[in-house]
Parts: sequence; structure tokens; C-alpha cells
Amino acid sequence: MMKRILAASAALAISATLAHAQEVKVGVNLPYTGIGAEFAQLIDRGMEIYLKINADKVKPYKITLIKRDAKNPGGNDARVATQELLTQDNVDILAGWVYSPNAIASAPVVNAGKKPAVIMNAGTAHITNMSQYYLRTSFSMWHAAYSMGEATAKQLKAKTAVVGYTDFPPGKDTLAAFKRSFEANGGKVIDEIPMGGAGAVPDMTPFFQRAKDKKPDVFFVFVPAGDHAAAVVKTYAALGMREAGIKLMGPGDITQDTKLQGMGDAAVGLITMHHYNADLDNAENKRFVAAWKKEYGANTTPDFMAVGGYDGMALIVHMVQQLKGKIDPEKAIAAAKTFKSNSPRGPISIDPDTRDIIMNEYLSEVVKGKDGKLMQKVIGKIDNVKDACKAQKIAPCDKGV
Amino acid sequence: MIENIASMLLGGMAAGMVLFIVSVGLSVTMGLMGFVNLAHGAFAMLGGYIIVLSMRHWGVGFAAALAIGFVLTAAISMVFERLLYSRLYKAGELDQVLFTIGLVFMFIAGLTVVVGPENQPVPIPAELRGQLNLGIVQYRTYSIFLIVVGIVIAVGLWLGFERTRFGAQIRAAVDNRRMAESLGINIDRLFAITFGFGSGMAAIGGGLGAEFLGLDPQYALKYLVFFLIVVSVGGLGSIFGVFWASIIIGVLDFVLKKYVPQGGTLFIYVLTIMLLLWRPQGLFGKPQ
Amino acid sequence: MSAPAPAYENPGAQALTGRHRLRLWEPLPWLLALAFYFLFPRHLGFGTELLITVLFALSLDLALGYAGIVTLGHAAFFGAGAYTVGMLAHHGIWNEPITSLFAAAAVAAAIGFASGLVLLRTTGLTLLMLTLCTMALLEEAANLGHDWTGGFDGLTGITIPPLFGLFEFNPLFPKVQYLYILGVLLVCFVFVRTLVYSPFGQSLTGIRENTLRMHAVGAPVRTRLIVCYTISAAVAGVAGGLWAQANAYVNLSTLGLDRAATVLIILVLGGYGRLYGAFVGAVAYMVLAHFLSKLYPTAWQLGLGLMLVIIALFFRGGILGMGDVITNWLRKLRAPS
Amino acid sequence: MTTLLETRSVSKNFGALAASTDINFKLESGARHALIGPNGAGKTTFINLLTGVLLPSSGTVLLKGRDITTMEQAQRVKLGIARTFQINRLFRGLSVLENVYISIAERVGAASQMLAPAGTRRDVIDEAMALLETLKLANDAHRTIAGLPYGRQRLVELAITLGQKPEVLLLDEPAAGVPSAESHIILDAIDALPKSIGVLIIDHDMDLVFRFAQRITVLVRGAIFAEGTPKEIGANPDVRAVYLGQAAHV
Repeated sequence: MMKRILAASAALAISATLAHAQEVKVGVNLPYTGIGAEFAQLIDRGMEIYLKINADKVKPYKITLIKRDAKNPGGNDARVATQELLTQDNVDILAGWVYSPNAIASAPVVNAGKKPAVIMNAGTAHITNMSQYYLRTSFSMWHAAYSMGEATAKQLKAKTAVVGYTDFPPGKDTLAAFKRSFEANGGKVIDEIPMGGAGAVPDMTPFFQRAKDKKPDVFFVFVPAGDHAAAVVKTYAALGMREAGIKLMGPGDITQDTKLQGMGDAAVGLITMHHYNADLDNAENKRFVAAWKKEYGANTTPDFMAVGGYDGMALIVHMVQQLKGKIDPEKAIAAAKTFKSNSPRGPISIDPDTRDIIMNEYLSEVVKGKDGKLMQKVIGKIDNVKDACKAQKIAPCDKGV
Repeated sequence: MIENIASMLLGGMAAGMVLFIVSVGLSVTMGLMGFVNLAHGAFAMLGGYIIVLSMRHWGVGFAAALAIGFVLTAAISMVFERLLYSRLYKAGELDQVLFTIGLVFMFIAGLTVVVGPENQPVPIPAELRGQLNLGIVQYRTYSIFLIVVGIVIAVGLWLGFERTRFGAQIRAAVDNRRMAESLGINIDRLFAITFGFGSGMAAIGGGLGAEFLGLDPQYALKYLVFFLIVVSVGGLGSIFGVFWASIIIGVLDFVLKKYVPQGGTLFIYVLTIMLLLWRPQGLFGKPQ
Repeated sequence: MSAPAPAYENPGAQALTGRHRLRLWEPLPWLLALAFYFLFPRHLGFGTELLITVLFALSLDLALGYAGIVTLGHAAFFGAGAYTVGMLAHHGIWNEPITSLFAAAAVAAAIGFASGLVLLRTTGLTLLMLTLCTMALLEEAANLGHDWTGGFDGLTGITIPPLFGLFEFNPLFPKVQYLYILGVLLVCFVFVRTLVYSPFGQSLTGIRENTLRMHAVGAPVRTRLIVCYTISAAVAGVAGGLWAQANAYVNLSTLGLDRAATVLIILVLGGYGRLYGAFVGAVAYMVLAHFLSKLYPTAWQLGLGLMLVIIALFFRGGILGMGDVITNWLRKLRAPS
Repeated sequence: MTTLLETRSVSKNFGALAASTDINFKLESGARHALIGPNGAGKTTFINLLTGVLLPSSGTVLLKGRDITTMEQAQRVKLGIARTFQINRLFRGLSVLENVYISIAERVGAASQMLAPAGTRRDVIDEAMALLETLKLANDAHRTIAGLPYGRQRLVELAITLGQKPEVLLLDEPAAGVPSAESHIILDAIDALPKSIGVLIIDHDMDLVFRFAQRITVLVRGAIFAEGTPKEIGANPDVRAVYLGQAAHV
């Protein structure tokens, strides 16, 4: 990992000296150690891959990544990292943030530092309201969950649902978003089950047993990507809930591409709503996935986190190009609001009203591919989805800048 | 109704058995050596990794991998015990805490660098997936497997403890170390073997429990508190105590999560505090 | 028969009557802290964090280093202080910096007193687990009390009015915060220093060294421990309160095992029961963590772990103990002549 | 002469094991009393019952006629019962002076004082130094216990106890481990105490016991076997048979 970071920055340095390019310093705030290290790596690679395969778009500027460890979801280390990127490294643009509490804790510093800050993962809806310099290329929890509520009622014709969620803000966001749109479309949420905190993966069995006892049409689950998701699929299969006629579904976090193969056949039939999966059938995605596998190994795969980093870098490059390498914060934000791109996840843009992303949401089902590997098949799509929380001004998204 | 109760008991016991298998070694070594070994979870993690990697790279089966995990972890931990731990037996518990936390950090960093930060799924054999019909209730095969394994291990350990010479030596040393030494028991050897065996058990627990608990470099810290709770509730040095504490905590936790999921982990902490205030030495520990 | 020598000529008596006097080097840490302010204006964010950690470690030193209360739950009091300040400010009740700190100290002390009353009957592993569970309980409560505490997201929107109505807190260049925290640390340090050199402090070391004997000389051991624990909690509460003010937010990390374990490591690393161990440990740990993690983001833990292992194995008194070992060694070298 | 400490049919059982059986014992003021008995006779258990470390299973303990059977250890200390321990219980990381300081500060009520330095309590220090002087420990006042020879540590053990200015002094093998050349220091120190104090000593060193005691109680298997003046005990054939004969072989 370390070697790769060094190698990557060395490669950047060489290409820069050749071009005598103007340097733009991007301060990256990611948890390179600790429980978030895996996510940091995905986002980090997403950024690096963008710079590698889109070198022509970056020219003649040189983008230098200055990486700081945010360490944990505690908030404070991320805040200090942000502060030092601004005061010691004098970066032009900030980027990163895996965890919402880290983005929330950094907000006062971002406001004081007055530099555009591209959020590449943290998904709590109202974060972008906390600073006028926050831009987001990942997602808000409402994107997938709100779309899912609609699709569950309309497309899957479900009448009743039980919602299980990890008991922290993104989970509560997801619950609120799903419930609102599902019930607006005629469905009924018959039970809400908080399934432990985000720290340790709990044994999911008791929660799933409770859901099973309620006999809903669908069991809608939100858990953080990673270990939690693997546990969800295993428990669903092991408790025989499919046989009991209960469909498992959720935002794409539960079928994170990097975890999908590890879930085994138990995952077949899972239905998710998300803005990205590695199997999306479009040219840009094929290019992205191929470059990724070439760079990091055939057994690796990008996922929605990686694409958050990839598109985040696309946004950064857009700002740099628009401003000719001189990052004036107000102008940069104005430029970002004109951002449109053909991303691996399809067409995306930045909502000028909220500085959050507008993108497609894909309804997918996990199927077994011809090669015996699991893959996600798109069975439905909703175009140009905005963050409903901010669009409809639902608390706590009704306040802020 | 009966089905409901049965499935809660099974689910809770299965979770409890994972706790038991991992923690039993910690309890015995803490009771025997009086060593606050916060790195016990790290050995469970190391074992889990050995099990996963040996299945992946050498293509060995689940059972064989568990055996390899046990043997290698036991051997590695014995080297640690002889070279490092043994220097700190007479030190204060603070120095032991510092030392073992240092070890945990090194394990975490080492595995992150060597294997990577991501979660390692443990492939369990097809026979253990799916559901098993027990007559009154249909339940997760793997949970039932865990309960059976847990009980077999508990009985085996109990027999080993009560019926073998070595077990008698351990009991004597837990009871009164000075006395045991004066009876000519080779304490150094006893410590090393017990430590190795306990870490080996933890390795098996790490491998078996990964289905529920996952397996990544943070494992060593994430679940440490639960292992310590089981050990202190059960009482140091008591196999019986860890066994019942694991089952009680497993089942109670299961029931509470199912009916009062809003409470999170609150109840476990409340129960632990109340129990330890009532019996500071744990359920089956010797009063001091 | 010669007359007994006056007490103050005996080296033992001299040591006892003179030990609380200010030594020549004692202003040094404070001068260094001031020098840091002028030399590294861009590192003051790190500096404030460091000073707060010193204060927190100092509070732990009182309980652990002097009274021998082995706790893994000291962050409970840090968090209590932080949330007190945070919630008072967030809900618009009170936000004047200095008086808020008194509130933080009072709440933390109340929790310390209540839990000490119950927990300090136990020792060893049981005490370790009880302190840990108490802290976990508070953390879980803060998580569940979302409407009051902000839950997992933490409390934001904490506005701190200018200090003395004059000096504004700047989140990007925390100069005012730094000096303010340094001032509070100095006051708290003088208090703790007075305490540990007092007869009360002497009796705490007695409890640490031999609890049974303290009972035998008629000391009200439990009362002393509870008093000490309460004071220690209050100081930790002040540290937490400062943290909330300096960062303008509070979240669950103030209450977590991470923080409790880190401060314990820091103290043992520096050398516990030594008053300045908190300073040395915090500087060593945080500087290493900060810069190693910058240079080797994925591997700094390895170096840290190795350092802890080496200290525990070879330098029992922590870094300050290492100093003692070297001084003794030098003395022995000189002695033969 | 008044009775300081008295036990009435005190018994102590650990499960089925009887450690003390029906002990009736009196310690008069000014007494120099010795308690002897073979190993495992229950001598230390008896001291623990007197000081409140253990509570008797039955019977009563009286101090100057007051029932203190269930009173806590610290309260008994305040009433004037102090003891030394068979195995040193010292503050090993502290200096000799600090060890004694802690004890005296506790007695004079200085120990709860928080805001003035310990070094300013000259009264406590002077008293401690004077005590160290009588025990010939003044030159070691600055040394930490851990670096002190065992015999000297025994003297500190005694110094801490004397710092309590007890009315009843219980000495559990005070001279064990003290070089015989120094054991007289202990007796000298006891001689220097006010005469009204009642002293009870347990020891295996028969020379010491017979030099010191005016009265001897023999304890065998948790029960009083014989009691009398040293002369009587020395002449008692039963005692010689069960105890002195045995000890002579050791």
C-alpha cells in the first residue's frame, strides 16, 4: 500500500516536471488506518485511476495528492487533518471523508479555510448544508432509499415492509427516506428494527428472526458496507427467509462489489437500489473496471466507494480546468455547479442548489453469471435523482447554507 | 410459542459458544498466571487468518484448516509466551496491559500490511449451510453445529481438567501457585502449554465465529471487551464459569435484541455491572 | 550520647521537607509550550489537542499513578465534561468559556463520586471491567439520547463567545484556544501538584503501595479513594470541557474505549505517579502518532506497538523511568572514584 | 491493673476447619504477654480476630469493656489497637521516613489535609524522626524500603506500628529475620514505651520470649493449652512435651 502511494506520487512528479505544469494541491482526508482503511484504499485508488486513465483531461495541470490519515470515525483526527492540510500544506482543494461524523466535525474548519471540499463518501444527507464549500460526488442516503421506496411499491408491488437498519445517522436517514416514499406510494412499514451500532458487527440473527415473525412482503435492510453486509446476506439465507416468501432488499451497500463474491450463492436474488455497481453496462464503466483490474489485479474490483473517488477527481479536474489552475474558492464552487460528466455510473451532474450529486439510481438483482460468478443485473432505473431530503426540505435538511 | 423459545435459545447459545471457545483460554491463562492478556483477541484473529488463508492457498478443508489454525497459533503463541510474556509475570498489571496492547497494535498493523485491511470471509462447507429440521423447530445448521462443537469442547476441556494429571496440575497452580511449585510441578512448562492451548482454542473460535463476527485486522480490538466481560462474569480460571457466562450472555443478548432492539448493547453493560457488583469474583470464581 | 540531629539535617527529612519546592527545571515545560506557540503557529491545532491530552493524562495520573486505581474507563469523565459544555452551549443555556468549565468539572465529579462509591470496593480485573462497562454505558446512553446529545453524529453548532469578551476562538488558527488551554492546564497542574505533595497525596501513595497496611494504620481507605477519584474525574471533566470548546463540537469519541486506552498508554509510557509523566508521555505518543501516521499512514501502528512492547519489557517506569535508570547508571560510573 | 483487651469464648471456623476454639484471653494494661504455639496453632488467626481483619464465628471481643466484636479495622485502630505483621507490609516504593510519616499523619489527623505540602507538617516529621532515632533507623530515613536489608525492614514494620501510639500493641513475630545482633533494638524500643501499654508478642525465638514476657499463653490447635508466668510455662511438662520439646528440635 505504502509502496503504491509512493510510486503513484513519483509517477505524478515525473509527468509534471516534463510538462512544466502548474501544480494544484489536493488535500486528501481519508482513514488510511483503522477500521476504515479498506474504504480509504478504494477511494484512494478511484482517484489515482482517474488521474491515470484521464491524463489527457488533466493536462497541462499537475494534480498533487497530499494524503492525511483521518484514522477513525471519531471526528477529531479528521478535523485536525483538515486543519493541517489547510494551514501547513496550503492545499487548494480538499477531498475525501469516508465517515459522516468526520465531515460534520470538519465543517467549521472547512468554512474558516474557504477551500472547495469534495466529499467522496460520507452520506448523511444534511452534511452539504453545513458548509457552502462542501460538494458531494458520492451520494446521500436518500438517493437510494427514497428511490427504493417508490420502486418497492410500484415495481415490486409490495404492500408491507419491515425495515432493519444499523442504528446510526445514515441508517436513520435510510429508514426515514424509504418509509416516506414507500408509504406515499401505498405501502406500509409494519416494523422498524434498529440493529446495533456501526462499530462492531453484531450477530444479526435475533433481528432477522424478529423480522421473519412479522411476515412482511419485503425486508428492507440498511447496514454499512463491509462486514455488516456480508452478515446480512448469510443470516437471511440461513434463517430460510426466502423460503418464507420474504424478499431481502436494500441500498447497494449490502451488495458492495468488493464483498459480493464472498457472499456466495446466498446472495442470489437480492434486490438493491444504488447508483453504481461494477457490472453496469456502459462504455465508461468498462474502461474504468478494465483499468482497475489491470492496475490492482484481476481479482480486485472497484465499487461505489471507488467511483465516489473517481468522480470526485473528475469534479476536481473540472474545477481546475475551468479556473485555469488558479483555485479561487467562490469561483471554484460556481464552476463546480456547472459540472456534468459521463461517469462509470452514467450521466452525473452537481445540483447547483444543493452542491450535491444528481445521478441515476439502478434497481438491480444479484444473479449468477455464465462464468459462475455473481453479478448484478439491472432490472429498473430512475433517471436524474436528486437528494430528496434537501429537495423536499425535510428536517434536518431544511436548515443551512 | 415453543418454536419461538427454541429458536431464541438456539440462536443465543450459538452466539454464546463462539464467545466460549474464544474466551476459555483467556480465562484459564488469566486465572493461572494472573496475566491481563489483552492480546488474546489478537491470537484469535491470527488463528482466523491462518484458517482462511490455508483454505484459500492450500485448498485444505474446513476441519483441516481449523486444525492447522490451532496448531500454528498455539506454536506461535508459545514462542511469544516463552520469549516475552514470561518476562512480565511478576510485573504490575499496568505493564502487562501496556505490553499486550502494544502486541495488539503490532498484530493489527502486521496483518493490514501483509494481508490487507479488508474483511476475510471464511468459506464454510456446504453441509453446514442452510437449515436443519430438529422436529420442534427448523434452524440454521451452522448455529446447531456451533452448539454441538461448543459442548464437545466444553466436555473435553472439563474431562481434561478434572481427569488428567496435567489438568490436576493446572488446577493446583490456579489454586495456589506457590504450593504447586513446592510440589515439584514445572510451572514454566505448565504456563507455556496452557498459554499455547488457550491461544489455539481462541484460533478455532476466531475461525468458527467469523461467520457471525467477521474477520479483519480490527477484530483484535473490536470484540476484546466482550471476551473480557465473559471471563470476568464467569470467574477467572473456571471453565465451568466461562461456559455458563457465555451461554447466559449469548441467550440474554439474543432475547433482548429481539424484543428491545432499541436498547443496543446497553443491557449487556448494565447486567455485567450489576453482576460484578453482586459477585466481584464472577459467577464461579473464588472469592478473594 | 550525642543529641539527635535536627530533622532538617537528615537527608530523608530534607527530601520530605523540600520535595514540594519548585525545582529549577520545572518552568521548562511551560516555556517550551510557549515557544511552541511562537515557533509553530501552523501546528497549533495539534498543540491544543496535545495540551488537552496532557491535562487528561494528569487527571488519570492522580487516580492511577498516585492512588493506584487501575481504570480503563477514564474517558467517561472526559466525555461527561465535554458533553456538559457542548449541551449547555448547543441548547443555548450557557456558553461562557470559563464558567462552563466549572459546570463540566461539577458534572464529571458527580459521576465520579457516584460511580466511585459503588465501584471502588473492587480491585484488579473486576475494577477494570466495571470502569470499562460504566464508560460503555455512558457512551451507549449518549448514543441513544440522540435528541439531546446529537448521537453518533455528535453535537455541532456550539458557539463559544470570545474569552473575557475580547479574544475570539478561530477554528483555523487556534491561537486563542491554545493560550487559553495552556492557562487552564497551568491552574489545574498547580492544583494537582499541591495535592500530590500534601499529606493527603502521601496517604494516596500509601494506598497504592500497600492497601492492607493502610487499613492497619486506621486510614479510611475507601473514603480517600472516592475523594481522589472524584477530584480526578473533575479534572478529566475540565479536559473534556476544553476539548468541546476548542473543537466547537462533541461526539461519542470523547467517551470511547479508544480515548480511555490511549490516555492510559500515554501515562504509562511517560511514567505514572511522577507528575510529569503525563507531559512526557503525551508529547512522545502524540508526536510519534502524528508524524509516523503522516509518513506511513498504514504502518504507524506497527512502530507504536513496538515502542509500547519495548517500554513494557525493558523500561518499567516509562520514559521518565528510563531517565532514572540512566542517572543511576551514571552515578554508579562515578561512584568508584 | 485494668483489662485492656479481652476475648470471651471466641471461635473461628473456616468451613469445617476450626482455626480458633473457645478462646478466653485477657491482656492487662502494662502487660508484657507472649503467645506461643507450634506452627499452625492459630496464633496469627487470633491476632486477626483481635484487630478485626477477621470476624469471629462466635464469642465476643472487648476493648476496655466495650464490645468491639464486629467493629471495623480502622475504628479499632483509632481506639488504640495496633499490630505488626508476620510478613512485612510496607510501602515499598517510599522512603523509610515516608513510611512512618503516613502512619503518624493518620493518627494525628493530618492525612486528610490537601492544600499544604506534607513537608510543612514539621510536627509529624519531628515525631517520625524521633521514632526512627529510637529504632536506630535515622540514618536510613531517606532510603526506599525496596533497597533496605530485610532486618532493617522489620524495624520499619515496627516503626509504622509504633507511630500509631497504641494502647494495645500486637507484635506478630517482630524479630523473625532480624539478625540476632539487632534484635535487642526491638526489645529496647518496647522498653522505651509507656509502661501502661499492653503488649502481646508472638514469636518462635524462645530466648526473646523468655527475656521479654511476664506472662505466656500457649496455643495449640486453635485452643488455649496453658497459661502462666514464664517460669510456670517453662516448668510445665505438658508444654514441654507438645511444644518446647518440638521447638528444641527445630
